Amino acid sequence: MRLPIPFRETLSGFKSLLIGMRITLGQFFKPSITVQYPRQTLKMPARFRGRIELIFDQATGKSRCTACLLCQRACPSNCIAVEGARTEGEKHKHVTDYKLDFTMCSLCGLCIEACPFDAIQFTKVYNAVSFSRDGLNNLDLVREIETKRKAWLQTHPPPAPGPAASPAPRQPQPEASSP
Amino acid sequence: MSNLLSIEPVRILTYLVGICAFVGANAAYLVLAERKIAGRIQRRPGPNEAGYGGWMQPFADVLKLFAKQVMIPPGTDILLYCAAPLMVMAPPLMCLAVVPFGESLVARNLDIGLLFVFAFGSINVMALMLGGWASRNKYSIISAARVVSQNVAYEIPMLLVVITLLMVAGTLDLNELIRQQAGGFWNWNLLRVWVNPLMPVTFIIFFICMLAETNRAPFDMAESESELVAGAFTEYGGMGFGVFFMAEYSNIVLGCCLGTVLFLGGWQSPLPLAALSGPLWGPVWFLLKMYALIFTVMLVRWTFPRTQFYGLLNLSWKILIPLSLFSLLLTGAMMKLPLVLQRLF
Amino acid sequence: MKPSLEQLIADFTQLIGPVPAVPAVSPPIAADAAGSPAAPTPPPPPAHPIQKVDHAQRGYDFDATVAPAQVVASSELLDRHGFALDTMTGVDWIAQGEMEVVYDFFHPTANIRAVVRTRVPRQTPELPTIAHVFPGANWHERETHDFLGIRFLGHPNLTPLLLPEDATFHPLRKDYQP
Amino acid sequence: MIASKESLADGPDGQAPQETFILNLGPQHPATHGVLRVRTTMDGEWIKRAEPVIGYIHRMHEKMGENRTLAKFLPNPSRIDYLSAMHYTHAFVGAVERAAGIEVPPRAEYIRVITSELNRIASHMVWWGALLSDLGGLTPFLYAFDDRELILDLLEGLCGARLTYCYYRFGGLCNDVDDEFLQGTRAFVKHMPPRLKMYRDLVTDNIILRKRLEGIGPISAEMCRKYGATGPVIRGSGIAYDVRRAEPYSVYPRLDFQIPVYPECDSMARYLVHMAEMEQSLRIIEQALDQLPAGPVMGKVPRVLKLPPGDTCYAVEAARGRFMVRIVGDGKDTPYRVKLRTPCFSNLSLFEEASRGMILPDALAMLGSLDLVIPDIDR
Repeated sequence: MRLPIPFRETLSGFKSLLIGMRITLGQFFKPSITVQYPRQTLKMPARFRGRIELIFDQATGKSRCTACLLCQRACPSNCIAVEGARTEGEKHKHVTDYKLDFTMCSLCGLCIEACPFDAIQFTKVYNAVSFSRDGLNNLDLVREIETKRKAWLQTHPPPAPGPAASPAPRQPQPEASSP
Repeated sequence: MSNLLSIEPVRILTYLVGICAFVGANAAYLVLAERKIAGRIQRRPGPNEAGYGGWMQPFADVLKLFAKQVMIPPGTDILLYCAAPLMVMAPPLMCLAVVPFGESLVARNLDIGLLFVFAFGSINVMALMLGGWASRNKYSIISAARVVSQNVAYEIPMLLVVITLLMVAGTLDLNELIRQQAGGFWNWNLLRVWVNPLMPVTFIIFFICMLAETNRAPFDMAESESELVAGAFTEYGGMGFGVFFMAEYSNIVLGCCLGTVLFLGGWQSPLPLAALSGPLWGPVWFLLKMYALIFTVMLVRWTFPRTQFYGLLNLSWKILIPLSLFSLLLTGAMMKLPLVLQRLF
Repeated sequence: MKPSLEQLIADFTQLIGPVPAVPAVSPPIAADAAGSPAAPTPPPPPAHPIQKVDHAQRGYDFDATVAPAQVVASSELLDRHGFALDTMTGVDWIAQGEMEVVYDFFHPTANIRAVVRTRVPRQTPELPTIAHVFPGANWHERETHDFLGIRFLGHPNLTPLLLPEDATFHPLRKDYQP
Repeated sequence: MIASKESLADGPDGQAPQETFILNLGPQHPATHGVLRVRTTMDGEWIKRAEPVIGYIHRMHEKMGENRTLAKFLPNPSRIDYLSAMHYTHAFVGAVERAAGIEVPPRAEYIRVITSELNRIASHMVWWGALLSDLGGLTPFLYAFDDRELILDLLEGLCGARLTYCYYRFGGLCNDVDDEFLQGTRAFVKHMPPRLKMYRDLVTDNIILRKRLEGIGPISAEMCRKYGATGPVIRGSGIAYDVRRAEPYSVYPRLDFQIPVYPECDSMARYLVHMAEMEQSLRIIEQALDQLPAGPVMGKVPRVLKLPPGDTCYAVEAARGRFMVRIVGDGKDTPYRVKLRTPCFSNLSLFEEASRGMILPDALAMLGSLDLVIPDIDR
């Protein structure tokens, strides 16, 4: 028996409502899938683009940055300011000041692609916050390197002052990455 | 104890405090329950920071609402603006006075209890209208207009359904209505198909009307937050909004109480076992049934999108009213059928 | 109705007339990378104002350069052929003292992309509106007016659309100083 | 207290008709998703005129394009429509590649298609959830975001960002896909069909939703053409216009997929187009994964990229319709002019005409079905 259309519509409509309620009821009994953020955290993937940092070279205890300014030039937001100095007898300059204005950074990664020495990388910091603008707009990346160097010096005592004092740490590093 | 309660002022005071506490606790914790249920449905834990598992959340909410400045927007009708939250809160409190939670657990067992409930229940809409109108906000006024036409439209099928039940029961006394549903769940009005084969449909109509009367989703025209910002409550802040919010849940409690009384056998146990019935079991059954209905209300809220306003009126005038009228006529016919048959043969 | 490219060219040839209406104007078409000094120099003018273009190289199939007065007629022509207004934009050729207005059209079914361009002097950048032909041009013309200050005569409501209501500057002009 | 309707009417210079009033929807209204403002002239709940007022987050990307080198503009297209960032980057990168004649290796093109289609699904999911929350159903939003999270995780593992990917480069991609991504994508393609069925049961078949959308907000094919509406809007009006077929780009000609078309012209048709497109995108991803060739992901690109004189267009089918970049070069490494043709701009421009005479909730349902992203309109 075919019911008149309004009845059929009402019945099928009511059935669709019941199906919907069955689905939500089914979801009701499933476990929750959210991460309780401050207590649980997610692991950031390897390619995660956080803010940039200078790579601390474990072999030399220094940054690989030569202050070539390519990252500064590649940056669309002009948020990188690098300064370098040359010490006597070295082929490249070394970085003396690397300031990052993180308030302007768009995390595009062009600076890292531009770097010919692999001297910068993304951190996995996803929750960079600060109480004031000053906490983020003038990040001193060189100071971070120096902090790491202090810890590094604990495990890598400087070689005894001898004839090969200063060039010694540089020996293991191959110069292959120079352009 | 029973002596003390038989003194009228003491009795009234006791029940006054009891009902206020019941409504207050329910309103506070139903908000939390709703948020928890919504969370579960959406696969998240819901509020879980305040207190263990979030059970302190209502206190935090209320504290926040109390701490807010009472803002009366310029250009409002102050008297109406302030009266609206009170008017929306008062009817459910009044109505609960006649709702029997147990056979003897009722504040005032009126023999016109049902009439009383519906008389006070329809004040609710006026409060929302006043609130919307007095706020001097365009969204609020649209919302107020919607609420009035919605509540008028849904009052009719609801009353038709109740008249159907009255014809079957022959009494307006809520306790008497429940007593008639004794003897197992198949005797509940919900399943009394030998009285009227459309009884389950009648219950669904009642449920839908109850949703609409309490302005619950999918019929939440009063608030309809994605269209009218917050509808009639747009200009209310702090505890003014809090009272509206509490009233919404009190109305749900009242509506579900009524549904329990009228269709689900009130405090009657679902199985006619002596061990499961008695003065202590009564409230347990009543509350179980009531909270099951409230859960359904919340499940509906978190499943469906909001109906379109004209679709909502169409539903009432074109489907629910004819159906409930038909059910009414059918009940009448079925009641008279034995008499007719008797006379014929 | 699916127009063919040939038909379109024929119709436009008829519209523009036997003599190219804007002989002096040179749309930036041909690829002449060698002679481009620092100043934006447009390439030499093409042989004919109506051109068939390789879609794989340019992203459109048909390119017509018309006089400012013929803009409405050509948009009506494209409307008759069932084209839809894709977008319109302006380019400020400050070295030539001209503004170019480019109308982009796509066809919903025939897979033809047509471009109609015209040039107006930079001092009096005025063009007739096509908002009555394509209502969608209303916003595009307002936007072009916002950015480049090209006035569309007969436009119903040439007020700033994307810029603030009281904006009097035109940021895409090459001499715009913020 | 409002004594009469007159005091509600505050039209321009007091000339508003007595029986109407002006209702300001937005810029902070729950249904306008962002900072769209619609100035509606209402007669009761009936809309006499709804005029979108845009430009609240105008950022002048086109000027930025003129001021920066091509490579420096690369992060910008993602910010125009943050929900379909892959498509927008694709269009910009494609325009530069077309102008400069750069060859893109096939593997890169396939990966572009895979990531673009993943992005399209993610974008449609946001739209789906947002539309439903416009209509008052909040739960589907969470379900959609649950599934979208899988896509975002995949893309985050691939390029490190969840929203503004900046993954394509002139001539290829910034890095190759890894096995984790490929397996994850295959798992996702298997995961989705039951979820789409769940979406259908929960929402699409729901009588309330159908009543909300069916016959609401009709946009005729002619109106689409006159306003240049594209994407799901034009396909919901019965015209099978899809840039992937009309102006084939990348490797789409090699893939087999259908263009969902519904001739009803109403909001439900646009809804169904979106839902069917998710299925088609899954099909495309599956095929592209099967056909994925080996090889490099970066073509030969000159060290300093210069645009030859002349203008070049490149259009893609973004999640919301036709996105086109018109780039005018003058032989330098900065473009002379960048024009961004965004779909939402055209799709919204017809709202004023289409919404005339509707009631407010219907107009908001239609606004939701147009699938607007406000930064995309304002640029």
